[in-house]
Amino acid sequence: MSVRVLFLGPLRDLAGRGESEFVSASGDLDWPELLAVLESQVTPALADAVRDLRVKLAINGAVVADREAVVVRDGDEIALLPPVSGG
Amino acid sequence: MSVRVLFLGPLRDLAGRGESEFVSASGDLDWPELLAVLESQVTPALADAVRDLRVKLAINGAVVADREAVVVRDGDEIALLPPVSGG
Amino acid sequence: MRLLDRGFSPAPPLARLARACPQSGGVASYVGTVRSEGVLALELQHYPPLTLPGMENLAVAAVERFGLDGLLVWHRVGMLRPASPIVLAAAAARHRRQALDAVEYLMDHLKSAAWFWKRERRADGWHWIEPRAEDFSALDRWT
Amino acid sequence: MRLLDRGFSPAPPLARLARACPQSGGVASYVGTVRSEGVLALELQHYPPLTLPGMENLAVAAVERFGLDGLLVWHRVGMLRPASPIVLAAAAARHRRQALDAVEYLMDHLKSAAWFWKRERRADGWHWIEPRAEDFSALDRWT
Repeated sequence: MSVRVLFLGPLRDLAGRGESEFVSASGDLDWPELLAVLESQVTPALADAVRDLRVKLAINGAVVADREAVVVRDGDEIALLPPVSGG
Repeated sequence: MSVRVLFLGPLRDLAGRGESEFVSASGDLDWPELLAVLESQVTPALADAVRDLRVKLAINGAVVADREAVVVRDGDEIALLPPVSGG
Repeated sequence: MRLLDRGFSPAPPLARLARACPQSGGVASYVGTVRSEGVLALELQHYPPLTLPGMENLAVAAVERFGLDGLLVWHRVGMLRPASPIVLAAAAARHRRQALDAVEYLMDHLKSAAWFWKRERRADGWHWIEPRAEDFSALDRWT
Repeated sequence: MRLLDRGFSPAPPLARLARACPQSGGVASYVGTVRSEGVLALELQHYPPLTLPGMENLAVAAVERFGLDGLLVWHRVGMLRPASPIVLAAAAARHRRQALDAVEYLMDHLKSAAWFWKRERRADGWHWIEPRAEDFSALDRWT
Protein backbone atom coordinates (compact mmCIF):
# COMPACT_ATOMS: atom_id res chain seq x y z
CA MET A 1 0.00 0.00 0.00
CA SER A 2 0.97 3.61 -0.42
CA VAL A 3 -0.06 6.79 1.49
CA ARG A 4 0.72 10.44 1.03
CA VAL A 5 1.58 12.52 4.13
CA LEU A 6 1.49 16.34 4.10
CA PHE A 7 3.54 18.40 6.56
CA LEU A 8 1.94 21.77 7.27
CA GLY A 9 3.45 24.86 8.84
CA PRO A 10 6.55 24.33 11.01
CA LEU A 11 6.35 20.56 10.45
CA ARG A 12 7.44 21.20 6.87
CA ASP A 13 10.77 22.53 8.14
CA LEU A 14 11.26 19.52 10.42
CA ALA A 15 10.45 17.12 7.60
CA GLY A 16 12.62 19.04 5.17
CA ARG A 17 9.83 18.81 2.59
CA GLY A 18 6.14 19.58 2.12
CA GLU A 19 4.97 16.00 1.67
CA SER A 20 6.12 12.40 1.46
CA GLU A 21 4.85 9.25 -0.21
CA PHE A 22 5.28 6.13 1.91
CA VAL A 23 5.05 2.69 0.35
CA SER A 24 4.85 -0.38 2.52
CA ALA A 25 4.31 -4.07 1.98
CA SER A 26 2.18 -4.37 5.11
CA GLY A 27 -1.53 -3.54 5.32
CA ASP A 28 -3.34 -0.65 7.01
CA LEU A 29 -1.43 1.51 9.49
CA ASP A 30 -2.60 2.47 12.96
CA TRP A 31 -1.38 5.58 14.82
CA PRO A 32 1.71 4.03 16.49
CA GLU A 33 2.69 2.47 13.15
CA LEU A 34 2.33 5.81 11.37
CA LEU A 35 4.53 7.48 14.01
CA ALA A 36 7.10 4.71 13.54
CA VAL A 37 7.15 5.31 9.79
CA LEU A 38 7.72 9.06 10.35
CA GLU A 39 10.47 8.31 12.85
CA SER A 40 12.36 5.85 10.66
CA GLN A 41 11.73 7.26 7.17
CA VAL A 42 11.79 11.03 7.92
CA THR A 43 13.34 12.09 11.26
CA PRO A 44 12.75 11.32 14.95
CA ALA A 45 12.38 15.09 15.54
CA LEU A 46 9.32 15.11 13.27
CA ALA A 47 7.76 12.14 15.06
CA ASP A 48 8.36 13.91 18.38
CA ALA A 49 6.74 17.12 17.15
CA VAL A 50 3.72 15.16 15.89
CA ARG A 51 3.29 13.52 19.32
CA ASP A 52 2.31 17.01 20.62
CA LEU A 53 -1.43 16.66 21.26
CA ARG A 54 -2.07 20.03 19.61
CA VAL A 55 -1.08 18.53 16.26
CA LYS A 56 -4.27 17.47 14.51
CA LEU A 57 -4.69 14.92 11.77
CA ALA A 58 -6.83 15.05 8.65
CA ILE A 59 -7.51 12.04 6.45
CA ASN A 60 -8.62 12.84 2.90
CA GLY A 61 -9.55 16.38 3.91
CA ALA A 62 -11.50 15.54 7.08
CA VAL A 63 -10.11 16.30 10.53
CA VAL A 64 -9.98 13.20 12.72
CA ALA A 65 -11.57 13.54 16.15
CA ASP A 66 -9.53 10.85 17.91
CA ARG A 67 -6.18 10.41 16.26
CA GLU A 68 -5.26 7.45 18.47
CA ALA A 69 -8.08 5.48 16.87
CA VAL A 70 -7.07 6.24 13.30
CA VAL A 71 -6.61 3.59 10.59
CA VAL A 72 -4.70 4.64 7.48
CA ARG A 73 -5.58 2.77 4.29
CA ASP A 74 -4.05 2.46 0.86
CA GLY A 75 -4.33 5.69 -1.15
CA ASP A 76 -5.17 7.90 1.86
CA GLU A 77 -3.93 11.48 2.09
CA ILE A 78 -2.83 12.29 5.63
CA ALA A 79 -2.32 15.94 6.62
CA LEU A 80 -0.43 16.73 9.83
CA LEU A 81 -1.78 20.05 11.16
CA PRO A 82 0.10 21.91 13.88
CA PRO A 83 -1.57 24.80 15.77
CA VAL A 84 -2.60 27.51 13.32
CA SER A 85 -1.52 31.16 13.23
CA GLY A 86 -3.84 32.74 10.68
CA GLY A 87 -5.14 36.22 9.98
CA MET B 1 -29.77 95.70 20.97
CA SER B 2 -30.01 92.96 18.38
CA VAL B 3 -29.44 89.20 18.61
CA ARG B 4 -29.49 86.40 16.07
CA VAL B 5 -31.25 83.15 17.00
CA LEU B 6 -30.70 79.93 15.02
CA PHE B 7 -33.28 77.14 14.99
CA LEU B 8 -31.69 73.73 14.45
CA GLY B 9 -33.33 70.49 13.42
CA PRO B 10 -37.07 70.17 14.05
CA LEU B 11 -37.13 73.64 15.65
CA ARG B 12 -36.59 75.06 12.19
CA ASP B 13 -39.95 73.66 11.10
CA LEU B 14 -41.70 75.09 14.16
CA ALA B 15 -40.11 78.49 13.59
CA GLY B 16 -40.85 78.35 9.90
CA ARG B 17 -37.31 79.59 9.20
CA GLY B 18 -33.67 78.73 10.00
CA GLU B 19 -32.89 81.87 11.95
CA SER B 20 -34.30 85.17 13.17
CA GLU B 21 -32.88 88.53 14.06
CA PHE B 22 -34.52 90.14 17.10
CA VAL B 23 -34.13 93.82 17.77
CA SER B 24 -35.23 95.25 21.08
CA ALA B 25 -35.02 98.60 22.80
CA SER B 26 -34.39 96.98 26.16
CA GLY B 27 -31.02 95.79 27.40
CA ASP B 28 -29.66 92.24 27.93
CA LEU B 29 -32.15 89.37 27.90
CA ASP B 30 -32.36 86.61 30.50
CA TRP B 31 -33.83 83.16 29.80
CA PRO B 32 -37.49 83.97 30.60
CA GLU B 33 -37.22 87.11 28.49
CA LEU B 34 -35.75 85.17 25.58
CA LEU B 35 -38.60 82.65 25.80
CA ALA B 36 -41.09 85.52 25.84
CA VAL B 37 -39.52 86.95 22.68
CA LEU B 38 -39.79 83.55 20.94
CA GLU B 39 -43.39 83.20 22.09
CA SER B 40 -44.52 86.63 20.92
CA GLN B 41 -42.35 87.16 17.84
CA VAL B 42 -42.23 83.61 16.44
CA THR B 43 -44.85 81.15 17.77
CA PRO B 44 -45.93 79.83 21.16
CA ALA B 45 -45.34 76.30 19.85
CA LEU B 46 -41.65 77.10 19.37
CA ALA B 47 -41.33 78.51 22.88
CA ASP B 48 -43.01 75.36 24.24
CA ALA B 49 -40.62 73.12 22.33
CA VAL B 50 -37.63 75.08 23.61
CA ARG B 51 -38.83 74.67 27.21
CA ASP B 52 -38.05 70.93 26.82
CA LEU B 53 -34.97 70.46 29.02
CA ARG B 54 -33.28 68.38 26.30
CA VAL B 55 -33.01 71.48 24.12
CA LYS B 56 -29.56 72.96 24.66
CA LEU B 57 -28.39 76.49 24.06
CA ALA B 58 -25.17 77.73 22.52
CA ILE B 59 -24.06 81.33 22.70
CA ASN B 60 -21.52 82.37 20.08
CA GLY B 61 -20.61 78.74 19.39
CA ALA B 62 -20.25 77.59 23.03
CA VAL B 63 -22.80 75.33 24.66
CA VAL B 64 -24.21 76.82 27.84
CA ALA B 65 -24.12 74.58 30.92
CA ASP B 66 -27.04 76.18 32.76
CA ARG B 67 -29.44 77.81 30.37
CA GLU B 68 -31.58 79.27 33.18
CA ALA B 69 -28.62 81.45 34.15
CA VAL B 70 -27.98 82.76 30.64
CA VAL B 71 -27.63 86.44 29.77
CA VAL B 72 -27.96 87.37 26.10
CA ARG B 73 -26.11 90.51 25.04
CA ASP B 74 -26.14 92.75 21.98
CA GLY B 75 -24.64 91.01 18.94
CA ASP B 76 -24.82 87.47 20.40
CA GLU B 77 -25.58 84.46 18.23
CA ILE B 78 -27.91 82.08 20.04
CA ALA B 79 -28.31 78.52 18.70
CA LEU B 80 -31.22 76.41 19.94
CA LEU B 81 -30.12 72.78 19.79
CA PRO B 82 -32.71 70.00 20.11
CA PRO B 83 -31.61 66.38 20.76
CA VAL B 84 -29.33 65.23 17.96
CA SER B 85 -29.83 62.30 15.60
CA GLY B 86 -26.49 62.00 13.85
CA GLY B 87 -24.64 59.22 12.07
CA MET C 1 -12.08 65.02 10.42
CA ARG C 2 -14.08 66.36 7.56
CA LEU C 3 -17.59 67.60 6.95
CA LEU C 4 -18.56 67.31 3.31
CA ASP C 5 -21.45 68.94 1.54
CA ARG C 6 -21.20 66.66 -1.48
CA GLY C 7 -20.97 62.91 -2.06
CA PHE C 8 -17.77 60.96 -1.42
CA SER C 9 -16.36 57.51 -2.05
CA PRO C 10 -14.84 55.79 1.03
CA ALA C 11 -12.09 53.97 -0.88
CA PRO C 12 -9.56 56.80 -1.45
CA PRO C 13 -9.47 58.03 2.17
CA LEU C 14 -9.24 54.43 3.43
CA ALA C 15 -6.34 53.70 1.12
CA ARG C 16 -4.61 56.89 2.24
CA LEU C 17 -5.03 55.97 5.90
CA ALA C 18 -3.52 52.52 5.31
CA ARG C 19 -0.57 54.03 3.43
CA ALA C 20 -0.03 56.64 6.14
CA CYS C 21 0.19 53.97 8.88
CA PRO C 22 2.53 51.24 7.59
CA GLN C 23 3.39 50.24 11.15
CA SER C 24 -0.23 49.30 11.88
CA GLY C 25 -1.52 45.75 11.80
CA GLY C 26 -4.65 46.84 10.01
CA VAL C 27 -7.44 49.31 9.44
CA ALA C 28 -11.00 48.91 10.72
CA SER C 29 -13.78 50.96 9.21
CA TYR C 30 -17.49 51.54 9.11
CA VAL C 31 -19.42 53.20 6.31
CA GLY C 32 -22.96 54.22 7.13
CA THR C 33 -25.25 54.72 4.14
CA VAL C 34 -28.68 56.15 3.52
CA ARG C 35 -31.20 53.32 3.58
CA SER C 36 -32.95 52.64 0.32
CA GLU C 37 -36.19 51.18 1.64
CA GLY C 38 -38.86 53.82 1.61
CA VAL C 39 -36.40 56.69 1.93
CA LEU C 40 -36.42 59.17 -0.96
CA ALA C 41 -33.90 61.62 0.47
CA LEU C 42 -32.06 62.44 3.69
CA GLU C 43 -31.13 65.88 4.95
CA LEU C 44 -28.39 66.36 7.52
CA GLN C 45 -28.26 69.66 9.33
CA HIS C 46 -25.39 70.74 11.51
CA TYR C 47 -24.21 73.78 13.45
CA PRO C 48 -20.70 74.51 12.18
CA PRO C 49 -19.31 76.26 15.28
CA LEU C 50 -20.02 73.11 17.33
CA THR C 51 -19.96 70.22 14.90
CA LEU C 52 -16.39 70.23 13.67
CA PRO C 53 -14.76 71.05 17.03
CA GLY C 54 -16.90 68.27 18.53
CA MET C 55 -15.59 65.80 15.97
CA GLU C 56 -12.03 66.94 16.60
CA ASN C 57 -12.36 66.45 20.34
CA LEU C 58 -13.78 63.01 19.67
CA ALA C 59 -10.80 62.17 17.47
CA VAL C 60 -8.31 63.26 20.13
CA ALA C 61 -10.13 61.19 22.75
CA ALA C 62 -10.19 58.10 20.51
CA VAL C 63 -6.50 58.30 19.59
CA GLU C 64 -5.57 58.54 23.25
CA ARG C 65 -7.97 55.89 24.51
CA PHE C 66 -7.11 53.23 21.92
CA GLY C 67 -3.51 54.16 21.14
CA LEU C 68 -4.31 54.59 17.47
CA ASP C 69 -1.74 55.16 14.75
CA GLY C 70 -4.27 57.10 12.73
CA LEU C 71 -7.96 57.69 12.26
CA LEU C 72 -10.40 59.50 10.05
CA VAL C 73 -14.01 60.54 10.21
CA TRP C 74 -15.76 61.93 7.15
CA HIS C 75 -19.35 63.02 7.61
CA ARG C 76 -21.81 64.29 5.05
CA VAL C 77 -24.05 67.27 5.62
CA GLY C 78 -26.78 68.64 3.37
CA MET C 79 -29.04 66.65 1.07
CA LEU C 80 -28.27 62.96 0.44
CA ARG C 81 -29.70 60.37 -1.90
CA PRO C 82 -30.57 56.74 -1.00
CA ALA C 83 -27.56 54.39 -0.78
CA SER C 84 -25.00 57.20 -0.65
CA PRO C 85 -22.46 57.23 2.21
CA ILE C 86 -23.34 59.37 5.24
CA VAL C 87 -20.33 58.68 7.40
CA LEU C 88 -16.98 56.94 7.19
CA ALA C 89 -15.12 56.20 10.42
CA ALA C 90 -11.80 54.38 10.23
CA ALA C 91 -8.96 53.60 12.63
CA ALA C 92 -5.49 52.16 12.19
CA ALA C 93 -3.82 50.41 15.12
CA ARG C 94 -1.23 47.80 15.94
CA HIS C 95 -3.84 45.23 16.93
CA ARG C 96 -7.23 44.65 15.40
CA ARG C 97 -9.13 44.85 18.69
CA GLN C 98 -8.02 48.45 19.22
CA ALA C 99 -8.92 49.42 15.67
CA LEU C 100 -12.36 47.76 15.77
CA ASP C 101 -13.17 49.11 19.24
CA ALA C 102 -12.14 52.60 18.16
CA VAL C 103 -14.51 52.51 15.17
CA GLU C 104 -17.34 51.40 17.42
CA TYR C 105 -16.48 54.19 19.89
CA LEU C 106 -16.40 56.80 17.12
CA MET C 107 -19.71 55.65 15.69
CA ASP C 108 -21.41 55.47 19.09
CA HIS C 109 -20.35 59.03 19.85
CA LEU C 110 -21.14 60.40 16.41
CA LYS C 111 -24.60 58.86 16.54
CA SER C 112 -25.73 60.42 19.77
CA ALA C 113 -23.21 63.01 20.92
CA ALA C 114 -22.32 64.93 17.76
CA TRP C 115 -24.26 67.92 16.52
CA PHE C 116 -26.26 66.57 13.64
CA TRP C 117 -29.96 66.64 12.94
CA LYS C 118 -31.37 64.31 10.38
CA ARG C 119 -34.66 64.17 8.53
CA GLU C 120 -35.89 61.67 5.96
CA ARG C 121 -38.23 62.23 3.11
CA ARG C 122 -40.62 59.31 2.69
CA ALA C 123 -43.66 58.95 0.45
CA ASP C 124 -45.73 60.89 3.02
CA GLY C 125 -43.28 63.77 3.49
CA TRP C 126 -40.35 64.78 5.68
CA HIS C 127 -39.77 63.19 9.10
CA TRP C 128 -37.20 64.25 11.69
CA ILE C 129 -35.23 61.34 13.15
CA GLU C 130 -35.36 61.18 16.91
CA PRO C 131 -32.35 59.85 18.82
CA ARG C 132 -32.97 56.23 19.77
CA ALA C 133 -32.74 55.04 23.37
CA GLU C 134 -30.30 52.32 22.29
CA ASP C 135 -27.91 55.00 21.03
CA PHE C 136 -27.67 56.38 24.54
CA SER C 137 -27.17 52.96 26.08
CA ALA C 138 -24.43 52.38 23.47
CA LEU C 139 -22.67 55.45 24.87
CA ASP C 140 -22.86 54.14 28.42
CA ARG C 141 -20.52 51.30 27.49
CA TRP C 142 -17.63 53.72 27.20
CA THR C 143 -17.94 55.54 30.52
CA MET D 1 -15.13 33.64 0.68
CA ARG D 2 -11.99 33.70 -1.36
CA LEU D 3 -8.42 32.54 -1.00
CA LEU D 4 -6.08 34.51 -3.22
CA ASP D 5 -2.55 33.66 -4.19
CA ARG D 6 -1.82 37.16 -5.41
CA GLY D 7 -2.22 40.68 -4.06
CA PHE D 8 -5.60 42.42 -3.91
CA SER D 9 -7.02 45.84 -3.22
CA PRO D 10 -9.85 45.94 -0.63
CA ALA D 11 -11.76 48.80 -2.30
CA PRO D 12 -13.49 46.96 -5.19
CA PRO D 13 -14.92 44.08 -3.10
CA LEU D 14 -16.06 46.55 -0.41
CA ALA D 15 -17.82 48.70 -2.99
CA ARG D 16 -19.47 45.60 -4.46
CA LEU D 17 -20.70 44.48 -1.04
CA ALA D 18 -22.21 47.92 -0.37
CA ARG D 19 -23.92 47.92 -3.76
CA ALA D 20 -25.22 44.37 -3.25
CA CYS D 21 -26.86 45.31 0.09
CA PRO D 22 -28.78 48.56 -0.48
CA GLN D 23 -31.13 47.72 2.37
CA SER D 24 -28.25 47.72 4.90
CA GLY D 25 -27.50 50.66 7.13
CA GLY D 26 -23.80 50.24 6.53
CA VAL D 27 -20.74 48.10 6.00
CA ALA D 28 -18.09 47.38 8.63
CA SER D 29 -14.72 46.07 7.59
CA TYR D 30 -11.26 45.18 8.74
CA VAL D 31 -8.18 44.96 6.56
CA GLY D 32 -5.18 43.24 8.14
CA THR D 33 -1.83 44.05 6.55
CA VAL D 34 1.69 42.70 6.76
CA ARG D 35 3.61 44.78 9.29
CA SER D 36 6.45 46.80 7.88
CA GLU D 37 8.66 46.99 10.95
CA GLY D 38 11.41 44.41 10.70
CA VAL D 39 9.38 42.11 8.45
CA LEU D 40 10.87 41.45 5.01
CA ALA D 41 8.31 38.93 3.81
CA LEU D 42 5.41 36.85 5.08
CA GLU D 43 4.43 33.38 3.92
CA LEU D 44 0.97 32.02 4.47
CA GLN D 45 0.46 28.30 4.12
CA HIS D 46 -2.90 26.63 4.03
CA TYR D 47 -4.42 23.19 3.45
CA PRO D 48 -7.00 23.65 0.68
CA PRO D 49 -9.34 20.74 1.57
CA LEU D 50 -9.87 22.28 5.02
CA THR D 51 -9.24 26.00 4.67
CA LEU D 52 -11.98 27.06 2.27
CA PRO D 53 -14.74 24.84 3.72
CA GLY D 54 -13.72 26.18 7.16
CA MET D 55 -14.15 29.75 5.94
CA GLU D 56 -17.50 28.90 4.39
CA ASN D 57 -18.79 27.37 7.61
CA LEU D 58 -17.62 30.47 9.44
CA ALA D 59 -19.51 32.68 6.98
CA VAL D 60 -22.73 30.70 7.43
CA ALA D 61 -22.39 30.91 11.21
CA ALA D 62 -21.78 34.68 11.10
CA VAL D 63 -24.72 35.42 8.77
CA GLU D 64 -27.02 33.45 11.06
CA ARG D 65 -25.66 34.81 14.32
CA PHE D 66 -25.69 38.50 13.37
CA GLY D 67 -28.52 38.52 10.83
CA LEU D 68 -26.24 39.92 8.14
CA ASP D 69 -27.41 41.09 4.73
CA GLY D 70 -24.05 40.16 3.25
CA LEU D 71 -20.45 39.46 4.12
CA LEU D 72 -17.13 38.74 2.51
CA VAL D 73 -13.79 37.34 3.59
CA TRP D 74 -10.82 37.50 1.28
CA HIS D 75 -7.62 35.92 2.56
CA ARG D 76 -4.22 35.85 0.99
CA VAL D 77 -2.07 32.73 0.80
CA GLY D 78 1.49 32.38 -0.47
CA MET D 79 4.24 34.95 -0.27
CA LEU D 80 3.38 38.51 0.79
CA ARG D 81 5.35 41.73 0.93
CA PRO D 82 5.31 44.26 3.81
CA ALA D 83 2.25 46.54 3.94
CA SER D 84 0.20 44.38 1.57
CA PRO D 85 -3.26 43.22 2.67
CA ILE D 86 -3.48 39.74 4.24
CA VAL D 87 -7.16 39.61 4.99
CA LEU D 88 -10.30 41.59 4.34
CA ALA D 89 -13.39 40.82 6.40
CA ALA D 90 -16.53 42.86 5.83
CA ALA D 91 -20.17 42.64 6.88
CA ALA D 92 -23.31 44.51 5.85
CA ALA D 93 -26.21 44.72 8.27
CA ARG D 94 -29.21 46.85 9.14
CA HIS D 95 -27.56 48.22 12.26
CA ARG D 96 -23.93 49.11 12.78
CA ARG D 97 -23.53 47.06 15.97
CA GLN D 98 -24.34 43.82 14.10
CA ALA D 99 -21.93 44.68 11.29
CA LEU D 100 -19.06 45.64 13.59
CA ASP D 101 -19.58 42.65 15.89
CA ALA D 102 -19.66 40.32 12.89
CA VAL D 103 -16.32 41.63 11.63
CA GLU D 104 -14.80 41.09 15.06
CA TYR D 105 -16.28 37.58 15.16
CA LEU D 106 -14.91 36.75 11.70
CA MET D 107 -11.45 38.07 12.56
CA ASP D 108 -11.33 36.28 15.92
CA HIS D 109 -12.21 32.99 14.26
CA LEU D 110 -9.92 33.45 11.28
CA LYS D 111 -7.02 34.27 13.58
CA SER D 112 -7.15 31.19 15.68
CA ALA D 113 -9.57 28.71 14.22
CA ALA D 114 -8.88 28.76 10.49
CA TRP D 115 -6.32 26.58 8.79
CA PHE D 116 -3.46 28.97 8.13
CA TRP D 117 0.18 28.81 9.08
CA LYS D 118 2.25 31.93 8.90
CA ARG D 119 5.96 32.60 8.92
CA GLU D 120 7.84 35.87 8.75
CA ARG D 121 11.22 36.55 7.26
CA ARG D 122 13.19 38.96 9.42
CA ALA D 123 16.80 40.04 9.17
CA ASP D 124 17.86 36.81 10.94
CA GLY D 125 15.80 34.43 8.81
CA TRP D 126 12.36 32.81 8.77
CA HIS D 127 10.24 32.48 11.94
CA TRP D 128 6.96 30.59 12.31
CA ILE D 129 4.27 32.57 14.09
CA GLU D 130 2.83 30.75 17.07
CA PRO D 131 -0.82 31.30 17.97
CA ARG D 132 -1.07 33.84 20.78
CA ALA D 133 -2.89 33.07 24.03
CA GLU D 134 -4.95 36.25 23.57
CA ASP D 135 -6.29 34.91 20.28
CA PHE D 136 -7.79 31.98 22.15
CA SER D 137 -9.27 34.19 24.85
CA ALA D 138 -10.73 36.34 22.05
CA LEU D 139 -12.55 33.24 20.82
CA ASP D 140 -13.98 32.51 24.26
CA ARG D 141 -16.05 35.71 24.07
CA TRP D 142 -18.27 34.15 21.43
CA THR D 143 -19.18 30.89 23.17
